[in-house]
Amino acid sequence: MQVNKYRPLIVAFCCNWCSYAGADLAGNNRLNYPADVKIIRVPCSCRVNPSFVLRAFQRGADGVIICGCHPGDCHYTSGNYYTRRRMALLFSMLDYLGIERERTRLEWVSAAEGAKFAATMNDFAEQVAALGENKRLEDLRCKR
Amino acid sequence: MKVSYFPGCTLKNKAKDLDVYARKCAEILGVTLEEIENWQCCGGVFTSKDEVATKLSSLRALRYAQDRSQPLVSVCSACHNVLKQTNYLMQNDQAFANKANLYMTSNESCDPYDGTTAVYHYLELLRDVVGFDKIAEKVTNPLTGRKIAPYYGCLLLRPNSVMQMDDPENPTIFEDFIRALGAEPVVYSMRNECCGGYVTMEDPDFSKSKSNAVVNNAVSFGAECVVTACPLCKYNLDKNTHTIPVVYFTELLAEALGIKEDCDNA
Amino acid sequence: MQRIGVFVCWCGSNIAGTVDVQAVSDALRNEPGVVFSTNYQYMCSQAGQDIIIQAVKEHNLTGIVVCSCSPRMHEATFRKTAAAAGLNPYMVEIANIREQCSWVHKDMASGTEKAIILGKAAVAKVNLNAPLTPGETPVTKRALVIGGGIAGIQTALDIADAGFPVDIVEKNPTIGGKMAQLDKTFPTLDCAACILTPKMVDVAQNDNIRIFSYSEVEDIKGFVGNFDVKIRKKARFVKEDICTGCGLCTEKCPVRKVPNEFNLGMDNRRAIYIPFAQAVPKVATIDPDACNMLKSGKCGVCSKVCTAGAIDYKQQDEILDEKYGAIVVATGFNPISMDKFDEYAYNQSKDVITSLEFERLTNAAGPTQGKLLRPSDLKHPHTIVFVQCVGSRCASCAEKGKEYCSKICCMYTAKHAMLIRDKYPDTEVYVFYIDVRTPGKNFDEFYRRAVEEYGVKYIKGMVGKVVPEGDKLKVQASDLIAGKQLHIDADLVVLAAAIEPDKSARPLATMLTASMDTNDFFTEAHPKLRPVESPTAGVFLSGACQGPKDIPETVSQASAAAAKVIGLLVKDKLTGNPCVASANEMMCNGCSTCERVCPYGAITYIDKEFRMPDRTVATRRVAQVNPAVCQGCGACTVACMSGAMDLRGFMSSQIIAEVDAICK
Amino acid sequence: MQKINRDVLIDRAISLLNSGQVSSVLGWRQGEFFYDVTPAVFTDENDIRENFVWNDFCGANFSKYLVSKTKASDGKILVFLKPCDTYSFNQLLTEHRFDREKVYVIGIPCEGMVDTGKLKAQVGDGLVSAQSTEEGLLVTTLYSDEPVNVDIKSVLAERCINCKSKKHVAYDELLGDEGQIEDSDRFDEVARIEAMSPDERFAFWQGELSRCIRCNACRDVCPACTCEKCVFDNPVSGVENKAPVNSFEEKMFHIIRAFHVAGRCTDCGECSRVCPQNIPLHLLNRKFIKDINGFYGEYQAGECVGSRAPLVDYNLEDLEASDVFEGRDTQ
Amino acid sequence: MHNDNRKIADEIILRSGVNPRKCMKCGKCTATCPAFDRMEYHPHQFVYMVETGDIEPLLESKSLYTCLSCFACVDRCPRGVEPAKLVEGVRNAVIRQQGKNHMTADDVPGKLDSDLPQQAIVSAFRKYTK
Repeated sequence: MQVNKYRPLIVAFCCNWCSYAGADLAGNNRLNYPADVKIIRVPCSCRVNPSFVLRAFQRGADGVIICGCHPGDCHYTSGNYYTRRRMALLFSMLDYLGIERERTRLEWVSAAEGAKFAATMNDFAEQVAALGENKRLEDLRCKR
Repeated sequence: MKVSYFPGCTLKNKAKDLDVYARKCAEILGVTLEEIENWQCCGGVFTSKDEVATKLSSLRALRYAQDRSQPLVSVCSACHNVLKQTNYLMQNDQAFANKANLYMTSNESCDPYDGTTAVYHYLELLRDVVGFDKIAEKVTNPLTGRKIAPYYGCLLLRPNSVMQMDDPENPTIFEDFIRALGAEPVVYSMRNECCGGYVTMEDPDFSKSKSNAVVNNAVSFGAECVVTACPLCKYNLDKNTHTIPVVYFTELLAEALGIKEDCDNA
Repeated sequence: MQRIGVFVCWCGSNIAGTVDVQAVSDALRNEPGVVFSTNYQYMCSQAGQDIIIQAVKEHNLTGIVVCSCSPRMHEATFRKTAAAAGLNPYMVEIANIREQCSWVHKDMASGTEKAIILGKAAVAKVNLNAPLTPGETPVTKRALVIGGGIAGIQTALDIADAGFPVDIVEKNPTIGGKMAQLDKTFPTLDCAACILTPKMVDVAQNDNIRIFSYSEVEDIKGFVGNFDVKIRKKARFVKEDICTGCGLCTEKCPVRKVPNEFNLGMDNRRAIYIPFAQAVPKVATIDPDACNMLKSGKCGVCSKVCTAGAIDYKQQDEILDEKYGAIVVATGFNPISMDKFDEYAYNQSKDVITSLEFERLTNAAGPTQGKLLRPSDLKHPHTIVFVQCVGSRCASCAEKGKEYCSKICCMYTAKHAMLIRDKYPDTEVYVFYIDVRTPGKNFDEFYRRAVEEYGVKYIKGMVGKVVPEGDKLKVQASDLIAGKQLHIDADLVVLAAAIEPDKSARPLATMLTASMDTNDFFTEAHPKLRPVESPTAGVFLSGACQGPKDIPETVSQASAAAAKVIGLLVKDKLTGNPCVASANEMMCNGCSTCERVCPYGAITYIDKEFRMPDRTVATRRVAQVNPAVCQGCGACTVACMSGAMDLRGFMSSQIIAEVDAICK
Repeated sequence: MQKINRDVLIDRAISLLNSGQVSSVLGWRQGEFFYDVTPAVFTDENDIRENFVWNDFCGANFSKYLVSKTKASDGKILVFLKPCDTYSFNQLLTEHRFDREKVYVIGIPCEGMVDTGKLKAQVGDGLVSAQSTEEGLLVTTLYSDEPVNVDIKSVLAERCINCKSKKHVAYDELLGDEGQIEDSDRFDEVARIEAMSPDERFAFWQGELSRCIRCNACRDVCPACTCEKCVFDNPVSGVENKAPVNSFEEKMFHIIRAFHVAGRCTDCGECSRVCPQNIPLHLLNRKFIKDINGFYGEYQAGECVGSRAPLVDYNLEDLEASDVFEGRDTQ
Repeated sequence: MHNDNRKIADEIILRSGVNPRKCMKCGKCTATCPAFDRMEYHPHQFVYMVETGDIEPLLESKSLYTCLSCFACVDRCPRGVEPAKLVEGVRNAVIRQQGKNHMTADDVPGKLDSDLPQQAIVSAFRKYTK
């Protein structure tokens, strides 16, 4: 048995109206997911500036996940559509720089999807844990 | 304009006239039907998509047209239905397309079929490429005063998601065609109901009742003649009903264009 | 530097069972800015709140962190507590250590560790919090109701009765809508006109209500409390204020064969017409597409016969600019086109009709004066087949019809069937159904009466094909319970066509920036708790524009929408959400990027003069956020490349502080 | 060899200046060395005659200067724009960064500009002069007796080899012949990097970005970087932190900058041109452009004024972020 | 036995690409079916019986060979279930077994008449034999 198993640090940005409520529902239903996941509440996924994602990585996060309302369900009607474009381009760029693409994720979780929230976090935490510690994104200028 | 032409086995045999009229009329309308070399029978019906082998003859015809950058045209409703459904599968089911192309290219030195061939029924060719208005201009012997009931049957229209020829419940292509020839189309409800199809072999009485229902409905709307694009429909209607004549649409076209006699003598 | 108090809640054992609350309050005591930290069994209880108030006073706290349940649960509670203690309510942050910690993690060690981190993040954020005050905007005390059907009428009457002025914009020449076309209403069978027309008269006579009939909304600007609306009053070529509605012109007009839309084209009207006897306003309208005078200048009969001199062939469309505090959408529904369902031969036979056409056919004011005669030969039909669910409940992959249940068809079909059997007992009536849906007061009883007392033949199954032949309609259908295919020679077939939102709804939604679902029904702010409000503030929903509804439901929603409007209009000022965006003018490039992403049109630009360090004055284009319109999504903050745009309550620096605290 | 002659430019500039139609001229002036051509404002006829430069070293894109120059000047400014410069010009107009009425644009054709780094690599240091000839450049250096003939193609800047357009998208008047939008191979290099393994990609960028000395030249020259106050100089932006203990700003500078200009970058290539460390910064911007084209349809920033940039637009059917790697090799 | 039936049904669902769960039991397929009189099990029953795994009676039914493949049920189904494809799926499950061809070459001469188009013969062969 491994005692000091590596635990990743995961930052989850959740929109207030859907995903944060989905996370609350996961709690109400006592659906477990790793304590490695730390949630930051934002009004809408479109409030998440790509620089927040980079900031988290640079400060030592091993994975960053952004959760928003499903397309068409945004409380602000269109916020998640902007998020989708921003994150698609950011993730693609990180991949281009040689960063493991499994460290980032954008997921749509509704207020009714407590189970999906827990399942997503379990899956993502496992995926990030499998990669090990984030080294590359701590310094994108990559000073050797 | 040149198109790849898939005549199909019945048109080489029991329905020769359907073929002859189609070719001669096409010439007048500025379309050359280039018969596909070594075409193989389409199989008459399109069967389950888990079968690859039964789609290969259609696939070869589609690729033949692709090689020549031509649309693929057929006159027989059944051939058209099989070609169009195969094409749809090649365009929309990647797994099937890969498998089918593998079959085809492993035995023949050819490129895989890429799904780009446009498949037209001769009627669609007339509507979308030639244009019914242009046909109307070329009519020398307008069929004025004739009340003609188009019989679509099943194969031209269904399944609609694939065939996309016309509204499956409220089609107009045949009616517009008849109008272009100067005749009066008879719109009747049974025009898209089944004649009994190939089940006629096992159960002739059954197809008799189906065919009768179609023709009787047409007659009740005042039809003097029924036109069809399918040899099997023609057979069933002809054999089982004797009230009004049943003819191929190409025959009417030839008549209106004034070349029916030439064709009959050919 | 803030002076922060940390309050860790046990929530009984809900939190304390998996989180060492003492360890959490001890750990957070050492965070920057924290001057006080404690824990208590139920922080939300009065005793718990008293602890907070006490601590604020004793320790001169400027900020509060509560480690407790979700902010969605008690953020409002603790903000009130802060206010009670004399703090700005927005100096409170919640660390969610219940739903997002103790309830989802089983292990005390990791739960405690995470709770501490979440607490640190909240502390880091509060360190950057600033007091926020909601903005105030005045309210224009007038409402606009778009659509003059029973929904719009009821909403307008209720608003007007509360003392507020209200305008109805109706695109047709008269108000009344679909209900005016109906014969009887289920489940009571009272006549629609008898209950509707008095309400129409009430509208006309109410001093607080103005009717803009034959008018359409052309443009909407502004926001809750302050809408600017452009209304196009179409030229009806009749002076509304002079016309007495005597109807002489409509008798003398020589153009007789214009399909009468009120009777769904089943008879004709004149080129100058009054839709029906009880129309409101009861004034004539000239149909410019049919009128000889307007088309060719030759006629003028109506002008000659009008003793009041109301005819004005030169009348032009008029554009009105009006201001409103609230807008109610009541645009209603229409039956869908039957073109794609021609297996039922709607386009082939006059004797295949829709249920709405049937309403006119049985209405005493309809084309047959209420006698049940079939359209083709005006003979009495002896066998009538009703087909339910035509175009309702269709899967999207079937590529025709609508996915939803149209809701009203089961009941009106039972009504039609019952009325036929009542008046003409010699008539056979078949109803083909998939399910009979009768959830409503006295609804199932009504349907059972149709079956049991009136002998309507309900058959579980669908019609597959209708073939007109001779003077019969050959109906081929399934009877699933008997396991049979039925062949019925019918005289009349009635299709229960699915209903869909009126076509005017989509462009209207765009003007209102109100959201719609994929079927073009307006979306409600919350499907359960805010069913009559649009997510767009100040826009309310009434009737079938929000989803299929029968009359009682429509009227209830109409009154509910009115109540919401009244609740808005009684306020002199609106207080907004203070967590809105604002642009730092010194950094703003004036590039318009934020304006492009704002879903509410909350951002405008002004040219502003700035005094430069060298004492010169420079004019720059800068963004301005209207705090009454901004909903605080934050899309603009990310779109802004200069970082001038920030969101109060969720500032970039605050979120980054949380990130840093978590990742430390 | 530029197809249009310096005299044509000068004559037109002087006539506009003298007629009072413009009050100043934004053009090129020689810097410390002949190859070091810098942007300059001319207001005097004689100054233009003597010092206005137009040759194969006039790479600088003037669009950005209009932001400050139009503010500082009451009169109209004449500016000479090469085809690729006009895209930046339009992009700045889209973002309301200057008043179009205060600018008079003369579009001039461009045959591509020399990359001085490449030239030095070929003939060595100590460049003294370069004479444009039909075939290329006749270059003299301090250390060579004979002038060296250099094939112009071998020393053209990368952005000119992969020129995206020789057509002007904005001008008041054109001198010389108008060109066409080119069929460029500018994304080939991006595709080559994409085809690498993640480790190779990381190593590649580590090799490039670790040379950065944070001189800010790329930002300062970039026509998309005209913010009133740059986020990297703004303490409340969340990305600035100058105290370099664990500097987020330093480490994420290039990706943040690339994201800031994503969808707005016209691919003018100025960032790479001015980088003293020769970091191929344009490959970051081009990656965004390539992705945008692939994900959301072809979009060329600056092609027309007022177009909606892809990052402030959306489509209900846009691909999901998880689908961006679809069809690409998995790691 | 029950398990076998389920397996066969699942195989038919997989191969035909038809999802019988989409059915809302309205009976429009059966209402529209021109071959109703010749069928023991009707289109909606095919869908229901495959859905529930009650497959044996279907495998033995002559209804398999009376479907005209007219596709009216496919186009008129409000839920996009495609019953005709399911009928074909069941038929294929039968005729693909050894010795289960519904028609052989020997049967053909007896069914011919001088006008019968080739199309009918090849179609019947495609439908009735493996």
